[in-house]
Amino acid sequence: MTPFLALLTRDLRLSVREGGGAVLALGFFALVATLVPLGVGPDLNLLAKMGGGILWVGAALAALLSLDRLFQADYEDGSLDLIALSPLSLEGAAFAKIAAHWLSTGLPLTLLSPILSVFFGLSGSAVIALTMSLAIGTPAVSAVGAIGASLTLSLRRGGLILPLIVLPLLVPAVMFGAGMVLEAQTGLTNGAVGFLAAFSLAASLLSPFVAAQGVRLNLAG
Amino acid sequence: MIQSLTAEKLTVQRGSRRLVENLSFTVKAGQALSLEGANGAGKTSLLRLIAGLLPAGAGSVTLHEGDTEISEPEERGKYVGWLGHHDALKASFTVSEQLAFFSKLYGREGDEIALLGQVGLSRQAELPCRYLSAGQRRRLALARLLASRRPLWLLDEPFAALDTVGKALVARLIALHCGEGGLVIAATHESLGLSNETLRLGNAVLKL
Amino acid sequence: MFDWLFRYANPARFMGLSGALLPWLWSAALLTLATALYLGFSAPPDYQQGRTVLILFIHVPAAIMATNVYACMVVASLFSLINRHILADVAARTAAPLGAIFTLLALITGSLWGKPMWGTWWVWDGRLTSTLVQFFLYLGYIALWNAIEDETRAARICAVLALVGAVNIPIIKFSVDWWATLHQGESIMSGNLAGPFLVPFLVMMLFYMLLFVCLWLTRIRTLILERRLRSLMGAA
Amino acid sequence: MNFDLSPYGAFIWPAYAVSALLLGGLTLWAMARWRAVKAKLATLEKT
Repeated sequence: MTPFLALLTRDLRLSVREGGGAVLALGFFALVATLVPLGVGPDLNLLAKMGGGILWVGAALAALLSLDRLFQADYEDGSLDLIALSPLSLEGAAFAKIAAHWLSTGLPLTLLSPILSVFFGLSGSAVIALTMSLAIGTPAVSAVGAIGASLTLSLRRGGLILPLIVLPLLVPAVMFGAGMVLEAQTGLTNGAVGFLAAFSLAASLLSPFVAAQGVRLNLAG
Repeated sequence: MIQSLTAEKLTVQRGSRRLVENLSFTVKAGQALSLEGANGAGKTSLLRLIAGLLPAGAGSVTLHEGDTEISEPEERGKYVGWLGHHDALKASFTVSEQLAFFSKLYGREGDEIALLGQVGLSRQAELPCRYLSAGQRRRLALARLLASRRPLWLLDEPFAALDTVGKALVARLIALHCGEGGLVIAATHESLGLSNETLRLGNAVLKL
Repeated sequence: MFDWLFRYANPARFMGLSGALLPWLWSAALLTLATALYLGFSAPPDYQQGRTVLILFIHVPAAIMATNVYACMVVASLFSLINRHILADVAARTAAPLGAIFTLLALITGSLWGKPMWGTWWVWDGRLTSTLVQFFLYLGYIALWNAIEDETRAARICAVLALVGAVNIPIIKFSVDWWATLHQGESIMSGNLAGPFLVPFLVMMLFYMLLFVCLWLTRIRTLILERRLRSLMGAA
Repeated sequence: MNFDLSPYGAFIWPAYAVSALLLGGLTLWAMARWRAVKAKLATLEKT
């Protein structure tokens, strides 16, 4: 097995075993999808209008929840030094970690979203648009989040600072993602898919390099 | 195989603090260098610098392998077997899973069972790391160091948390590694059990 | 007053007793399942719901177990806090995932019943909403258990959470009912199982209880053996 | 027994399928864990 796959599978295993990853994010996402209707009221027509945006914000927040530990856990227990000295470059390591985070968080969130959209009474086409937009857009959340995680990995309160620096960067993903749901509901197309896909692709390709630099700086500190 | 490591006019800097200045030394294949010094003297930082994790404030560290010279920090790291302060263990991984991951990460697989036997952890192979004692965790870290099969060992307090038997094991492993032509640089309060030569610089003491 | 209980709370004694009981309990579970399925599929269609009553046969027991298992968990947590008994710790811990599965089943089967009957997969009705919240309580409890490394400490801390949940569940139920009536007015839950439906339902209910007891005992036994295994492997 | 569930078969069968899957899976998982720990204990006590 290549070092890349070794790191990827280890991170996947960790996310399943240590309550840090997949399950917590899913629970958080589901709770957001439950609490909003409880606050707004059970009017399914109103909920359907807001559903896309709320579920997208919920998914982005849920994915960020486990992101602060992406590098931090390995930094604190010394694993990150060993990873840095391994045959795998830090860029490769960052990419493996981003991929593992998406597989353990973004993908399950995407798969859960059609079930949660039942709470908002979304129509069939809107559910498909939401699921598709999350499938396209959540890699961007993992990728941009990884940059934030690499910058805050040595901070004690990194978990609080991370959303503050990452969420502004995720504005395009949330806007175009929720936009795809709106397009499905109204029938008007503005090409949100294209923008979302471009943003997600660019983020996924560039962020390993930036994140690796962040890790390097923190290891040297 | 690496013939020698040369440090020339090194400045070890952590943040804006200068810990060591103008330090030069050479370690040849088969030699063990022990770094001594008070807490905060920069032993760990020097080890991190040699590993290429910390950039040098000034000067250079070069590995000589045949005719090639390796001085690029990230390139240097690929020759380093690292034993740090922390044991780098995940609570939910079993001992053998933990070792297997690092073997794969370092591109070397196969003899995990033998390595666990060598450090005296055969019985704990299927035990999750959360149930290990501090000494057992240290032994697992040693097995990982062996699994990396790197020529240049950088050891930060290799005797910490170990009992007498464990300390003897470390000394034996170091002697074995040197015997096979490896290089060892260790920050420690105790003797490595090899013939040492002392070299004083600043408030850090280097023994060769 | 619990002397009789503590005589069996010794792990070794518990292993012996539960080991002797389990084969009988499993057989009884299988027998009731077969009977319940036979009776259920033989029952005539309801004049209003048609054959969707078949869903209620498995939905209602799941929903009842969702709360009963929580009650079991709370009792175990009490023993865990007061008597600090290892068996109580393990019992509370193992009950949670089982309860979560029953709750999830109640939600899924309920939704599958609601679609043909109400025309929608989900409504923000009081009972549905509080069941959903209950599911999250189980998840939180499980997550907390897994997050704390030291087992004894995890048991005490999670016991407190379970008790807080026990106090809060009626309040949640009340608030959700109040909220749903405030917004919606129509309360929909026709659980009037009568005549030919009562017997298959009761047999199915018995099956669910037997299954829970079997799984619970098996899980407790597994965790006790895992502890023994770890000490044999030289855990510190 | 009567297996003609029309017109609600599309809801009743999935309900039973999901229940069978989750409860059956839970049972199999619990038994597998039990057997695994029993087997490990047996090999360890032998040595």
